[in-house]
Amino acid sequence: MSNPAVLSSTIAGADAVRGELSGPRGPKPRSVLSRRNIFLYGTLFLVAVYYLLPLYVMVVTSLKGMPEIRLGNIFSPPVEITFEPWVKAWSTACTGLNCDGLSRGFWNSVRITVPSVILSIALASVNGYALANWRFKGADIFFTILIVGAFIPYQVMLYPIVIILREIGLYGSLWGLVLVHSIFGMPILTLLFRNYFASLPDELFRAARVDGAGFWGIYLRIMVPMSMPIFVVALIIQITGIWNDFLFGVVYTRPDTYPMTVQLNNIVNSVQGVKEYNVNMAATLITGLVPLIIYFVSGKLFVRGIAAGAVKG
Amino acid sequence: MRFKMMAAALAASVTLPFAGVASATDLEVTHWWTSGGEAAAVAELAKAFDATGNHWIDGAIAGSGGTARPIMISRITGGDPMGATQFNHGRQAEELVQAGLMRDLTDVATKGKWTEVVRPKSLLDSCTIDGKIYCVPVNIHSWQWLWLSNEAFEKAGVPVPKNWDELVAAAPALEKAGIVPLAVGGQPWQSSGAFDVLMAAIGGKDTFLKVYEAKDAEFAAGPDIAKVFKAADDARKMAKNTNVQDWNQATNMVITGKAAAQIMGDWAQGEFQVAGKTAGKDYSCLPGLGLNPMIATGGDAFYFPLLKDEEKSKAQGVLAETLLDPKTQVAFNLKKGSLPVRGDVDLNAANDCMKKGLDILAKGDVMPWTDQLLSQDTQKQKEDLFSEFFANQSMTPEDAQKRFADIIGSAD
Amino acid sequence: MNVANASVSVQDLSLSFGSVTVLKSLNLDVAEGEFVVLLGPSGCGKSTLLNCIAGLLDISDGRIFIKGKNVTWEEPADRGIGMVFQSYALYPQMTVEKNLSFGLRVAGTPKDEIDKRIARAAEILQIGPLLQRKPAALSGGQRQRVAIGRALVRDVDVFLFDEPLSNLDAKLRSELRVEIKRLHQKLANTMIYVTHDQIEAMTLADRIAVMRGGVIQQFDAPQVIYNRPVNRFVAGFLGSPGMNFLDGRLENDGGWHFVAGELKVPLASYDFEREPSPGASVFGIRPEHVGLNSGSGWPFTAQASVDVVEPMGSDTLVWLKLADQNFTVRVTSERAPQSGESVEIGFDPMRASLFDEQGNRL
Amino acid sequence: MSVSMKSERPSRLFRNLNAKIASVPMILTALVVFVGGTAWTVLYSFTNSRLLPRLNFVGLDQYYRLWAAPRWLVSIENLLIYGVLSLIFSLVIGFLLAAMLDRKIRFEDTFRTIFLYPFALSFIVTGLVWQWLLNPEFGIQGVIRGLGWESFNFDPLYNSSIVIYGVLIAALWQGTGLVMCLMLAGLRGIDEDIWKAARVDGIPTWRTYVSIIIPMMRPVFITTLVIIASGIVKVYDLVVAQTSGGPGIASEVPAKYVYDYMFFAQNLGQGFAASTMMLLTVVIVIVPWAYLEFGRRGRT
Repeated sequence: MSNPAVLSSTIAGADAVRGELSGPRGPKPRSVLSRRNIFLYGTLFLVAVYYLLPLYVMVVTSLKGMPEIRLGNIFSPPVEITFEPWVKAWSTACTGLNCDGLSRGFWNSVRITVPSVILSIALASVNGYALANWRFKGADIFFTILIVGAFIPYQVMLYPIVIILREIGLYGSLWGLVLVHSIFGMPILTLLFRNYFASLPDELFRAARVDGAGFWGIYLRIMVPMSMPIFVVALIIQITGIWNDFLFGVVYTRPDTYPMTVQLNNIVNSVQGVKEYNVNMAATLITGLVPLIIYFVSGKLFVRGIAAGAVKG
Repeated sequence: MRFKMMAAALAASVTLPFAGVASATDLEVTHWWTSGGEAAAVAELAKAFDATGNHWIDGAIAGSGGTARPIMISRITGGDPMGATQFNHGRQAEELVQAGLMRDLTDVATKGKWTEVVRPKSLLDSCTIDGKIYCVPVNIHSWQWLWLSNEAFEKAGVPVPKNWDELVAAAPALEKAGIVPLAVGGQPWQSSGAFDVLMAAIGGKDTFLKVYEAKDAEFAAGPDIAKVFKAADDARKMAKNTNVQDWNQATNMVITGKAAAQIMGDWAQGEFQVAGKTAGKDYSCLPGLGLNPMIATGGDAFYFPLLKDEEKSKAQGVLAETLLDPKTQVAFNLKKGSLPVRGDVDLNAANDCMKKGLDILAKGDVMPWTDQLLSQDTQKQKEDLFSEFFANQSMTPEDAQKRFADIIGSAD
Repeated sequence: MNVANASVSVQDLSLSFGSVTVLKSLNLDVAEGEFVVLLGPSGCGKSTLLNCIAGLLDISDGRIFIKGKNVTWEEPADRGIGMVFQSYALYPQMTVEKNLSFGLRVAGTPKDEIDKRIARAAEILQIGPLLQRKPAALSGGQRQRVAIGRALVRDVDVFLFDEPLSNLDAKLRSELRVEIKRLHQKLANTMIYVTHDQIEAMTLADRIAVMRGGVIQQFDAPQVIYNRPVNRFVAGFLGSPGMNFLDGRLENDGGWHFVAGELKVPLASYDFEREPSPGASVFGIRPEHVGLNSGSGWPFTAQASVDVVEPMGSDTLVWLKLADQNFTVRVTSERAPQSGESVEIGFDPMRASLFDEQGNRL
Repeated sequence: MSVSMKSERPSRLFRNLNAKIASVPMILTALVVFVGGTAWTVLYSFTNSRLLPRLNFVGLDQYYRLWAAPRWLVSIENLLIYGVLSLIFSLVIGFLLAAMLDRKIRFEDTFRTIFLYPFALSFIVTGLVWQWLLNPEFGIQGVIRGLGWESFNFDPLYNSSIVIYGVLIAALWQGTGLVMCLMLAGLRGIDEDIWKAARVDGIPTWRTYVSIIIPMMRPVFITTLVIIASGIVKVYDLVVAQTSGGPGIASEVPAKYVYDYMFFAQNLGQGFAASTMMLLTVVIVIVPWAYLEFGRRGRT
């Protein structure tokens, strides 16, 4: 016997989402220039400054020459804009003998991120679906283990994973790294997918079973098409997480497949005389560009997706 | 316009990685030499190896041995070893050898008569386990140097000190001139190393060995070592405004005259060279802090994991030979600022400081260093202690000495 | 009834989740072409039973036969059933046509056959013009029609309805109710229909199974259930306003009487189910079976005072105090008394229901 | 019975077979990686393994040493301070920001994007940027001193007693955006009628939030808590990038202790002992809760 409040929004996943995001729900603010509004916007503005400051400093610094950095303060805009640091960070900064900057790592990062994101989301969404809709005995125990697993520091697992990868012969290969990313992405993603699928009306699932669709049929033809919001969330989280990963990238691959973050670390940490802050900042920005763009473009979808059920326990 | 150029540069560099593929045997060599002087020195090794018709694939991992070592060890134990890898010779790779993961180089060593050419002999001893040779020492690095900025002392109006005590005496004048008397970077190994240098310089070789070789905890708690802690206390007071992390940033403070002195190994010399400074004119160096000139025979070595591939194994042999080749030795060590491991090479090109080192070496005033004497575990505990001691002015030398003695007592 | 000629037969079905037993050793036989309604308050297990029949819940014990075939462990799709859900459960990303054809496509039915069946269903349900729309663009009534259509195209023997009308407003509900009845007459399929709405149950059912606490209380034709409820629960659950219950005693002084305070109802005409015995008992009579100030003609009359009067349009409910207990009477509006008035009520004890202390019919 | 029993109750094992097959990766991950890896770690924490794991048991020696190590104690203390404060601040700030954004304001998208973007950046990047901003010479302190306020003092990264707060500032910058997002999603999921009812009842806004809205958002808080808390226990990259644990050992954290002793000190046994202590804490705190939260539910 389902709760009518839930049922009323069952017409369509998309519909439900639209319903929930029809707009802010808080109390209505008073007139435009009320004291309250000034306080509200003032606070938001100040907080926004705090959040933007580091980005501003990064951008500004990356466009300055070294002499200017040494003299001026970090907040002043560049007197003379130069793209030299960007070019250097991308194509000529050295680590050891390799002086091809971040460019080499960029494509490695792409090659690592794409399959890792696909595999981890595929696994986690199926897990979440099985947990939400096809509960079998013991499933909860595994899920609990998984959630506890989310709290295990990666460093603790480095060594056992080396052994596991060695035993299955994937150590040092791209697929080994993809597997590691999928394993460590599993807890949180499974939680998100499970919560989302559980928030979908159970009757749809039952209707599909009466219609004769099996485990995979329901997943592929009913659940996945209804779950775009949560897939977007998972996509954003995974792309960001995997793109930004350093530890696994450096431990489980070899130098010719090192991701961009390893190169970033090399550039930033291999100090040649003076720290070239402008190059460091440019390198940092270039490395962060992919996830940053994703966030700036899809921030709205992200909130929408989370609102659509990911957080409903 | 600028944008267009940048775009072109970006496009060009994107395509590069897929372009060149070498035909000769590729050997991947991992190391953590990424600073300016270090990278230049590695380039010499790579050049020499490439000249043999093989190809050196550089696997530099920045961030000092601490970041790089776990990766190297994981790869060797994970079954995906590189062709060769840098370790500090000594006890770091001991277990890998015992586990049968490393290649026995005895045949190459016999052919190249290493036992005859490598000097001092203790270097090769560190590479020898159960009578077999497992590594190639490439240089001698000694920690016991005090680097001084002539410009800083000039500015403060005091003469360039001749030893540690004079530096301590000059500290107030330096501070008045806005100069940090002693630069000690925030990385834990720097403070720990500086302390060892102070012990060797103030206490002398026997004291040093009694603590680190005999691991005499009682002695470590005694008055001889208290003197060393007193000196370390001076050092941390002088260093308290350093505010940098990396050793070469600290060195850079000396190069630019922001700091007057630094206790650092001879690799710092590479930084002075890259910066275009001349020994004797722009900077001075005092081996053994001017108190007790000795050379510690620490240093770097290359280890070769056991590989299945015939071709690669052969290339490993070639690399091992190349590393000890007199020409390579000279070229590498000049850039690195370290001393060559063979006595039969011509080092006319060496600068003042290097020559001082060579003289001491020739006299046989050598001693082992902590890398050979202590396990990494003990080293790390020491690093924790001294990084805390240097950062936390409220920790008394007495407390620190007590903890130090405990560490020595449980050391292995 | 024999399993072989029953359309749906449930035998000794039990279902428990952990320590909670939801259905207890339940039996139900539905004849071919019969319209059976499972009726009960929420939590009584009626939807659970339906889901067990559909194969959507794994039962703990017992067996289920459909068309004489043991389907206890068959997949839902292989049981020859179609199901209509309360929330319609239309696949939001598919058009109406795709929704209708999904099951057939899964089963690999040939294209022209699918088209034929959809055309037929669309005609029956008059949803032809909606075929290319998405569910979000349909009204509630249209959605429910599509949901029925989805069961229809499967060409099955048994239709299962899980509270299909509860999400609709009152007007649409009565419209669709008639439509479902018409559909049943036309198709003559077996239909099992879950609802908590007694009007739906009364109007649609050939037989009603009244459930409570996972147990079927009574399974019979609507009129029987209405007029001869087997226990006080069934009696009270059906009818609006509910049956009047008077607490009192059963006494035998030269014939059985029901005594409550000054009230003494002779039970000579009452058709006892079993041999009565004296003691505490409950006397039940439906408000519409009681006359008010209608003069003589009633086998039994009594005086009562009017408490509250509720006009309901076509008729009026009069709340009385009878023997110090609440008592309602339904009368036509023009005969409604004023509150405070003293009135005479009359009824025929033959139409009453007597229950023992445990609430079972006497 | 006129009809023979055709279908017997199938074996439990094959019920939901597809779901079980599909869950194999999850089961393997849970058992082999998490349970197996953990068991392995615990086992070797009783050995004196150095560079390579060896089964040479030494009892509780590694644990005695661990709890005698000043650095471990500092790490624990730091994690406590950092954990409690970052939990409180990210929840409070995240919720306040979300509540502000939920008040039908203009430019909501812009503000939200601004608050969320740091989450796209790695901890390494976060650490580097804030290391720079907090650098006393040319960071915030330097700039303010340059403006004439010579005595202005703000150098958290170079002051042992407050360095952990410097780390906290950076962590909050990076992480509150996500919390805000989750909270905002939760607020949007609350029925508008609740607000109407509260307004009709004359309940002040803050009171509505505290007494009605926040209790209703329990599931959101739980998801958020899992995400934040799992991040806190794991904090490592940020410290490494920002302070390297310094000055001295003032900003060390347990995860870094584990890493350093396993790989720098080549004392796996000690690293494993520290890991085990961390795991134990996690298990004690999380398991009962997780089981209640995720395990016992279901079957509606």
